[in-house]
Amino acid sequence: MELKNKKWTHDEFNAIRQEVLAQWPTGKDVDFEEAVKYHENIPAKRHFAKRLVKAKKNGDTLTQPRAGVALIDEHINLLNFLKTEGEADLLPTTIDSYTRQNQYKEAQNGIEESLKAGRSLLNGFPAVNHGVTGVRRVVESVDAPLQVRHGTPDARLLGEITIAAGYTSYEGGGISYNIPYAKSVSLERTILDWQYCDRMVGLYAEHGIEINREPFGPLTGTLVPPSVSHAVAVIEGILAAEQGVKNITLGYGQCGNLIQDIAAIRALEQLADEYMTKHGYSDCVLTSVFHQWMGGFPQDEAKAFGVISWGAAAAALAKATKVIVKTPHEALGIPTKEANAQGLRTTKQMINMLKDQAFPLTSELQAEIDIIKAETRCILNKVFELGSGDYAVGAVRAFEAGVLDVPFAPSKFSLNKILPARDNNGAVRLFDVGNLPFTPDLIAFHRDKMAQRGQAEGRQPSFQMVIDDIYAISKGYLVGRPR
Amino acid sequence: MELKNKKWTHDEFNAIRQEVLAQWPTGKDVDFEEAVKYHENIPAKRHFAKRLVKAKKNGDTLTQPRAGVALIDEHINLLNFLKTEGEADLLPTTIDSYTRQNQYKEAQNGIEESLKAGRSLLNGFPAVNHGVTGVRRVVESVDAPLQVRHGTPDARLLGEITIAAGYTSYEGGGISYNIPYAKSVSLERTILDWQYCDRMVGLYAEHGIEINREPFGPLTGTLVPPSVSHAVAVIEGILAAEQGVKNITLGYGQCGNLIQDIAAIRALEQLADEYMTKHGYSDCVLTSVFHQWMGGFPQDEAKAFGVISWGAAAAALAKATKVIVKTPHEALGIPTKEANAQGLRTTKQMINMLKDQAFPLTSELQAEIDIIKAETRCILNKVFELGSGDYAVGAVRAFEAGVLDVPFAPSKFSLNKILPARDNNGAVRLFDVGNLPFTPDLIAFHRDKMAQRGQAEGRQPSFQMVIDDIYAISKGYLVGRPR
Amino acid sequence: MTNKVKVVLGVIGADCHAVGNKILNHAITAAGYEVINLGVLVPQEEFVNAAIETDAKAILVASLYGHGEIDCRGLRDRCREAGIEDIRLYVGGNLVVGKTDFKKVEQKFLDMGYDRVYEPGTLPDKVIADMNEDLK
Amino acid sequence: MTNKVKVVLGVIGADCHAVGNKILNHAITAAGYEVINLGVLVPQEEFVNAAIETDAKAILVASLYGHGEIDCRGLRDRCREAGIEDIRLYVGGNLVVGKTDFKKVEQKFLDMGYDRVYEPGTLPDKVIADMNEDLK
Repeated sequence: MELKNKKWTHDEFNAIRQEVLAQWPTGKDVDFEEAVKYHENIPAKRHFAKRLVKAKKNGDTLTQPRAGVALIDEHINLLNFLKTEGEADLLPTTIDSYTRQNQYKEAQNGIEESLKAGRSLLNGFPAVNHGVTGVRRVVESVDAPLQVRHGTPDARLLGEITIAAGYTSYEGGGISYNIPYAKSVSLERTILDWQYCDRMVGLYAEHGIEINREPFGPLTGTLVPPSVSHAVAVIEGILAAEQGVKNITLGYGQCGNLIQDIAAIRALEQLADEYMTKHGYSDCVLTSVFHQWMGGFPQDEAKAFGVISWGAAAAALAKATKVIVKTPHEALGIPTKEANAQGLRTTKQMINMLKDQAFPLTSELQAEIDIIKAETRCILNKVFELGSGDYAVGAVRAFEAGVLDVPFAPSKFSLNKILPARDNNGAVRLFDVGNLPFTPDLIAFHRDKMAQRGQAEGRQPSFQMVIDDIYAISKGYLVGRPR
Repeated sequence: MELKNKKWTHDEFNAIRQEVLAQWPTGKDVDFEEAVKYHENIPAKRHFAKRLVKAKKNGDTLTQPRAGVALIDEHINLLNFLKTEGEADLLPTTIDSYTRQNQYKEAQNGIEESLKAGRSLLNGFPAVNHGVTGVRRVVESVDAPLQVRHGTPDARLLGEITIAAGYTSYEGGGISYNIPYAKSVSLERTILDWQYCDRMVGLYAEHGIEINREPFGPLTGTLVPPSVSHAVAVIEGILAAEQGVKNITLGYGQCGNLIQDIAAIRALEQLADEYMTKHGYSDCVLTSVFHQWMGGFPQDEAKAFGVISWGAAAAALAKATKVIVKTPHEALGIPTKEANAQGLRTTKQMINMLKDQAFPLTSELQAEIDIIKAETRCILNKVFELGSGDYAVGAVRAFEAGVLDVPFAPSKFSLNKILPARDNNGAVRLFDVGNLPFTPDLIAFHRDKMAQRGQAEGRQPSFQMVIDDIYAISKGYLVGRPR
Repeated sequence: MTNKVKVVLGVIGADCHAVGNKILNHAITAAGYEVINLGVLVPQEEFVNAAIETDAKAILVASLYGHGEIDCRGLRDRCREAGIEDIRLYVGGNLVVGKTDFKKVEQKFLDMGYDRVYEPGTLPDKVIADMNEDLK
Repeated sequence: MTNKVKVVLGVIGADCHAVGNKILNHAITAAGYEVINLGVLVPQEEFVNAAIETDAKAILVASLYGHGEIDCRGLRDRCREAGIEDIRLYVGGNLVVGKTDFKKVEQKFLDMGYDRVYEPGTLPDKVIADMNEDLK
């Protein structure tokens, strides 16, 4: 199938569907017609898209953790604990890493070893192995909107099974689940595979079932400048909408400077509205998600609570529709459910204390919004041009050319030429813009910002500055200055 | 002695000093000349005033806990723990409540019962009973600037002993340690007694020893509008400066709305500069202290971390010179040293992440600064007028007239006519301005703000609204709305 | 003359926490009781004298500052000596220094002769519900 | 031809955490080693093959995602079978799911045949210091 940003026909989709459902024995239990009926009976309070729309209307910021374990009953207990003890508004099912690489045999082995060990030896829930029936046990035992969160380049079978089982939201995208999550899978391949997922969601929409879709905003989660992740988010939003998705949440990972973070969420919402409308997808409902700090955390729990709180504050002041919450165990690996609930409660307290406080649109905030929008437009317009009017084709060519480039990405299809670092106020800038198609003004802006910091620290921007910035928050600072 | 705001002569001071030192047997060990020599050898890094001045110059916000136990060795261990494990910049010695009421016999009983019980049965360190020698063991065992923190209406003997023992900072004031800490002690009495303390500090200054003084900013810590506590702070600053104090820290307790809190610290610094200069005390060095939320806390520690973090963020963004830190045990009584250190580390992480982020002077922030300054000037100018040009006399008359009035004060000398409540954005306003000498514009401002909230909630401002606001943060919200 | 049930309210010892006292006063009054509010810094003697003078049915003791253990000891004996041994004694607040298992704290104060012991963070409604059960 | 000591670096299993890998690559190269960096998503076999081909002195295995216990088991045997049984094996990261006592985790990986085991949050300097001691 040739890659282009065009809605698949039913025939195109169905031809591939048979292959997909045959990838693992549990695939045969997916029955689309039955699944539509099943969804028709899911009440509004468990409906992800409806919950998001209500929150956006009320100006609320909803909380959502990450969580997943190998076995069904344990997973149900975990989610219910996070709902009651963590007061979570939205619940996830984080998928294990074997499933993300379509290694279902290894996942099966992980299930069996977990049964033997009496604790989860998988870092998530192997939904494909558990199949529609198993996943439905989760759906029917947890009274909250449920989303699949993963990092799966080819998430077609996972999507078929979990959506058929009653999940109402699905994370991922052809770029955002490739570049940070794969090493040598081509972008053509993943974009096509995610067109499949989006088309599947579009098919549910044609039958009156609204499933929320969420491209993964933070990408590598490591000093990603807002314009870089925004460009990817808008492209993935457009690709999803073209396949018929009607409810999309676009995301951004906290950088740490408050003004930049608030500006980023506002710019993302404005850009998404602008581009979706321009390309004819104005019937798509958009919401936003803010990810608390995705980089290294302090090992000390008290300090980790500080980092979590700052992310909660930024999310609330930016009025993001939801916030993905970290835990005080972040630096130490996968958290206990108690630590997960603590992170959620800290976040909830902060959000509730801040919900009545509007952050004023200051000239500094507006300037930052303008910069982010100008940069993102440079990238998006160049992608569109490279693709001769097609964002799917353009995205592939843009990554080849470094017009799209994600710092610290494992994928060999990301050029890895840009180098980000913080400016003197802690905002994430670029000391090497690589091949990003910025105007001379924007390039000068970044150069000046980096020079300003270099001067303050008496050193030239270098890779060491980047390393210092990467470790800074885990060592208790935002900016990695020489000490 | 007749109360007036005039520097005491040496004779006036010395006449009373003999009485004061005779109040408890340990008083006889105070030797001023020897104490001056002792202070001359205290290194700069343990010198409170010098540390504050350095922080102000560098734009740093220093952390300081509250802490005190009955016995000397335990107290030393506690302080050293907070320095090493809590990374505290400044250390306190919180005095027990019996000593605060000059009940030295009861304090002695508490020491003995604590010895027997093997744990502290006092809520602080009974410094008078331990005497100069005992207190010096603390001073010489703790390598950090040390301050006495208490709440003692008559703190003359406590001051003589702790300063002679080598403490370099002393909290309190004739208004701020009466109105929130006494029931029926007259203001004339406490202002005179605190003139004594200030004169003593002034005497040290005459001998080249700079002791930092800090009026207690938050007063009752319960919905105190900034202008009310600012008026008291400026008056106490002036009273201290008149007696020869050269290094003063003025304080403010977090209200919870970020714009109001930042505005409050900026207004406090500007007002203090203005009034001190106007009245001829421009040689006095001023710094500021921000108190994290002084009201009720959530019992849950994770939520308490959120409240602590928000206080740390406001302190850092306001660029206060220091912040007084709460602990995750706040709702449960006096914290363990571990919990105390956790609060400090959370705060330190937040301050370090925010230190490079300036909060822009927005029009909303300027408007709030203007309001606070206008209100405070109304009060201060009326106090000056009531005292016929004397702030000491004026303060007494102003409390009688309700021109100065502190909400929820235990003292019968506070008229208790004003009633504060939050507006629709969570800023603390007045729904009854009582006898505060505000202009019609300012009165209308408060009335409109309260009406706006009342409308949003569909109820009239009432005492129930105040109660709702008092419990709100402990229940997870800032504004106590009907739910 | 009122026929409302009377209760004595105050913060014991060297403790000057006034906010909770003012709120309790307001809430208990609103619940139909006559409150003799002694405010803060109240010695045991003053509680007992006020109870005798007003013929109160209960004494409500608060202690917020951690000295409760020392301050509250002996109040029941003092009531007995003054001839009001059947008066109800309520106590609440931060009764001890440090975070302690509340069950142990409660038992300690029950042993001292208090009828009801409240943990930190108790809301007025709970106290009033108990008063309605005990005193009406 | 270089006479630098060679080491193989990679993130094992289905794990795609690339940031630490890139930083370690940079830091170890700067410390004077020749790094054969296999990047993320590396199977055991690829580690062993790369070590044989380049005559590396050590294999540095990272696992950040919690599956370390399953992924790392058997690497020492595989080295032995391939005739490089004396090669140094380093392992570090978030090696197990959940917060666990590091001493126990370390012992488990030592028993599996690893020579050095690093806890979460270890900085490159520490690893390089050990390499200088073990490999030079």
